Amino acid sequence: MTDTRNYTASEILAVLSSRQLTDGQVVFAGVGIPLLAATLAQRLDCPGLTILFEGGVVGAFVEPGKLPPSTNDQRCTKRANMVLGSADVLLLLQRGYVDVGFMGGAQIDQFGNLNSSFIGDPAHPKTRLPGTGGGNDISSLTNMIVAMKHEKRRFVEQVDFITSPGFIRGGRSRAESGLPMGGMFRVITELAVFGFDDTDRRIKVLALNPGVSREEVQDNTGFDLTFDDQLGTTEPPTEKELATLRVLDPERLFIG
Amino acid sequence: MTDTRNYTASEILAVLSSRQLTDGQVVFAGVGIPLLAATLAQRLDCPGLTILFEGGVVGAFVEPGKLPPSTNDQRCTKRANMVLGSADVLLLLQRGYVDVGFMGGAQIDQFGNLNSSFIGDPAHPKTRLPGTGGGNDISSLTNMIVAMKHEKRRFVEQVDFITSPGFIRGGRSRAESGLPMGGMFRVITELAVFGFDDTDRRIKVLALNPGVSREEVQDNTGFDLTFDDQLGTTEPPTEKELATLRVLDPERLFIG
Amino acid sequence: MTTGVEPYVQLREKLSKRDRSLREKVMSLEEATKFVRDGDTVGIGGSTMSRTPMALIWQLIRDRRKELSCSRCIISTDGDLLFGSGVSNHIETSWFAQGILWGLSKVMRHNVESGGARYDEWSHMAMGMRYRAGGMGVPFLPIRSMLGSDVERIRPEAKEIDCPFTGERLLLVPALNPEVALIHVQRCDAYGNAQIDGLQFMDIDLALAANRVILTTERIVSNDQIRRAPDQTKIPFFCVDAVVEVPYGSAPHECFGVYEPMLAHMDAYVRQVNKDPVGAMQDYLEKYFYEPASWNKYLELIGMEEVLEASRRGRSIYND
Amino acid sequence: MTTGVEPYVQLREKLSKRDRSLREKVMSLEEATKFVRDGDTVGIGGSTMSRTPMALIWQLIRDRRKELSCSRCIISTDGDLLFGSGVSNHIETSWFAQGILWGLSKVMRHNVESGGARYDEWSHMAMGMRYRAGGMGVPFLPIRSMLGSDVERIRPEAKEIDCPFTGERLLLVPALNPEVALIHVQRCDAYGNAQIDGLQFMDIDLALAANRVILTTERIVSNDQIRRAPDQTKIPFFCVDAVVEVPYGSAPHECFGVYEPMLAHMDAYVRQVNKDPVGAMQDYLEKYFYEPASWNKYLELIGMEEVLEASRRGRSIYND
Repeated sequence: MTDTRNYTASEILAVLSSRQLTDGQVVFAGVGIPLLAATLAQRLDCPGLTILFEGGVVGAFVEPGKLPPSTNDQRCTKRANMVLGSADVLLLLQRGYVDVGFMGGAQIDQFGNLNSSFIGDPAHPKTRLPGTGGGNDISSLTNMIVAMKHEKRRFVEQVDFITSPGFIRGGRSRAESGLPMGGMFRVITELAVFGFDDTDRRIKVLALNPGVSREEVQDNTGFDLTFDDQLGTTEPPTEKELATLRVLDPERLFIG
Repeated sequence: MTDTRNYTASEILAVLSSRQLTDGQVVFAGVGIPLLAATLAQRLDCPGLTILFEGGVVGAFVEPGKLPPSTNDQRCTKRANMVLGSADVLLLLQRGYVDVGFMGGAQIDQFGNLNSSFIGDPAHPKTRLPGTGGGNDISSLTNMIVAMKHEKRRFVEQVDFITSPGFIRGGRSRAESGLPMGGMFRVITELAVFGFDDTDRRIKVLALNPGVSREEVQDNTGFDLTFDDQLGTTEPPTEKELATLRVLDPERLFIG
Repeated sequence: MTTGVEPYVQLREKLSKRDRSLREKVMSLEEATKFVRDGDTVGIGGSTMSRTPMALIWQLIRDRRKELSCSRCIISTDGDLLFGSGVSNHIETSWFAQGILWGLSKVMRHNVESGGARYDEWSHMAMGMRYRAGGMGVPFLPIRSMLGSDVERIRPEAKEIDCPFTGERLLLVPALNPEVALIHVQRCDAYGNAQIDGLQFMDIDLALAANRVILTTERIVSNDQIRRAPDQTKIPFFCVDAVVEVPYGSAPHECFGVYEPMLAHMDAYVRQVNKDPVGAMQDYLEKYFYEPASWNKYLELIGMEEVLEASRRGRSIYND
Repeated sequence: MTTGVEPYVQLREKLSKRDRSLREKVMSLEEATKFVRDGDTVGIGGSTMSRTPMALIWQLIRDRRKELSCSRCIISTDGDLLFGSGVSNHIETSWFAQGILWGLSKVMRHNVESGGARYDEWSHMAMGMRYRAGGMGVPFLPIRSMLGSDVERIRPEAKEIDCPFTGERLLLVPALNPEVALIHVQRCDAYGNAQIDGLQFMDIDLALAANRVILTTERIVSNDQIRRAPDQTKIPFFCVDAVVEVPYGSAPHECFGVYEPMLAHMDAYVRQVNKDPVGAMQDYLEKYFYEPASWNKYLELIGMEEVLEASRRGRSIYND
């Protein structure tokens, strides 16, 4: 495959995210790209992937062309293994049945904290965003993969408001806040794949996406980035990945 | 009806207990006489009586001749309005949906405390009894009717062990123990009907059963009894009450 | 406004006064919403665009109720309509938007950013545990999320403790016992014994927690039918105060197994109110809420074509 | 023995190591009981004489497991057999007897009064909240019973607090996370997705709370059948480690909708062991537990007549 990109930003986001999942895992997926990416993984290399949705769905099997407009819609339940209360599906995370939480993000900072609540001062916000939903619970209780658009205003040094905790103020501050388990594992954007330093817990670039330079990532980020010593390049989406993805979302609701 | 008693001790126990219930009430009934008496009331004057069982049954309708051997058996559920988890049916009491708890008793004291756990010192018991079941929960959370055999060893000044709390040590001690709601309402035996003083919370005889003297009640009681100023006499079981009761328990499992 | 945790004795007092007897309670929408008073705390069943008790909200808006303090696990169009109509000035929830297809709610933004209304944010699980505590008759439940986040920081109503068993940090979330709950179900009997198919969201806890419950239902079935499968009953009759049969009672949202969301109507609605969250919202309310003579007339405005298409999709969940 | 509340990190560690993938796990009784180790805490599903996982207990007794610390909401014949066989020396429950038809358990009395075994008593709701806390991943839940009673006094494992919201007295009961749960259901698939008809008792909380779960089932159905009605699944496959198909797996107790208790066998059993809770119990175990070559041979000893009569009564719940 050459550098001639035959995919959209959302498509590479979905494909790269799906590759982060492993067969046999239990993954809690948010609506949009996470749902699509988890379903893509299930159709390709992870037939035994168990997908949970916030509405109260365990072991979902989303039908091609019938993507749900939210994870609280009946479409999420078709051919699922179990349907239960929506608080109860979140309690499964608290008990520890879930390996990976997988969500989108509106704004993220250097410690992987996510903001989906306020732009500006929460007391007099410039913009009141939708809020946490289950995001706070998921990111408090398990290992997280976040798939999001890469823009300077979305990648900031410190979020205006920690809706879903990453590593809080870095170091051991997450555990000291009462969150001994989980934390940010990967952030996937259309430009790069990110991990977090084991000690100071700051974000770092693990791999650049095909045709993307260090400068391009840095230019689209609101703080100074660290690049991993073994900085890699991600494999571009394969024809099979793209074809499967497009069958799942024929109306291009989420893949743009 | 004359004094020629045409009923057993268990029969008058069941009949008098059933009369304590009011149409429209929600009653939580234990197995044996309580279940039978609640069902009798439902068949006679209280068609709108809602009966709950510990196994997780709401709005039961026990079939004649098919009395369940415990309140955790499937027979309790036939034609019920709802079946739910057994902790959840007890939580209905805690939330306050239940008007009356209705149980049998092995041993009772002057403050209406019930013992179904130990005879003798709990550390080295002479007899290890079955224990509380839901008894402690029911008597902690609602107004209680207790139906039991009247014997001196069962009516004691102070129980060896408070399994199901009545008024604890009398006065305000129940509320001060963290139980602000409910308490003993009536105790029914084959000899008499008992209530509790509003202030000191000691048991007192409200009415004697037909043909029973004060002395007979006192002789069968392990402490000095108080008799109500307006001491009455209970109406004997009617033919209709007895006939209906005997249809419910044709094998005389519980009516002796 | 939030009233804090209700003392146990007061909560029990309210419940003891409620008529919990087995009795028929079928009535009209107009009669049912009389159970809601100005200023009440109101819990809303369903989630996002699913089993929203839309007919009850429609009626409350027509009744021009005031200062309702509402809560829901996740709120969408119903939150817009409650704020936009002036019926509510306070909503407690975990997420407030139209859903990913339509983005932010401009109506919510306008009302909250202008200071005209409050949106108090809790995590989704915290909302669930608050209703559950309310339904259990306890003042709080412990959780392990929200800790360390700003969601916790702006909610002093929740309290951190060190666990007396393990020493671990925990958050205690306060019980939520709404004065009234509004819940839409697929079927119930005349007494209020309700069966819910598919996603139940937080409706069972909400029904047990509330001091009064109004049910709307796609259809009223016999008590005999309920009694033939009592393990399918999800809400017991004695926590229900009113039953209203309202086919398509969640329109334009979905009702599991009966209809999916009415997407064309939702599209048009969002386009309209996002242009002008005050004036265009008033026009929308005028046309769809205040003017129709009945709920069926409202459905007529949504249109036969759309209702039938949504039904076709809704029923298809059982085509297997 | 009771281990107290397990620290959260340790509980999560155990679960993270468990294979929770979608995989077939059908095996024999002999293989399934290998998931139980000497000294384990064991949670027992069902209640009293209903959906008792009797085949698993039968196999554990044949395996001559030792020092199991067992818990159940209400225990009956199974408790006798666990104490009488020496498999268990400690039971946590709310009630321990044969049921009202047969009175006190002389086997329990002998073992407890002689000091050979411990019966730790909790209220029924407390047992439920302990499993529920365990299933929720929190160290305790608050309740409003047991307070002021001697049941509380002899259970220092529970802790009183003054509510930080209301000042009310509450009892915090510690989470119970058994190492293994034994649960019998009407049907499940090869992965362990289980459907339970009728009374569910505390089985759902127990399954979520336990660190391992062994299911026996009247029949194994296809995963397709489960997926056609996912809202009927009560236990999700990922908390199940072993699935064994054992028709009449609760005999001589009942299984909702399939069979009622086998009363003649129960009568004979109680008469026998009450005469001599040691020697006669050994004779009973010898004849019914150790000697039969298989579970089906055990059923043969109970007898075709009795099994069919119990089935007739059991199925009659649906004759309406």
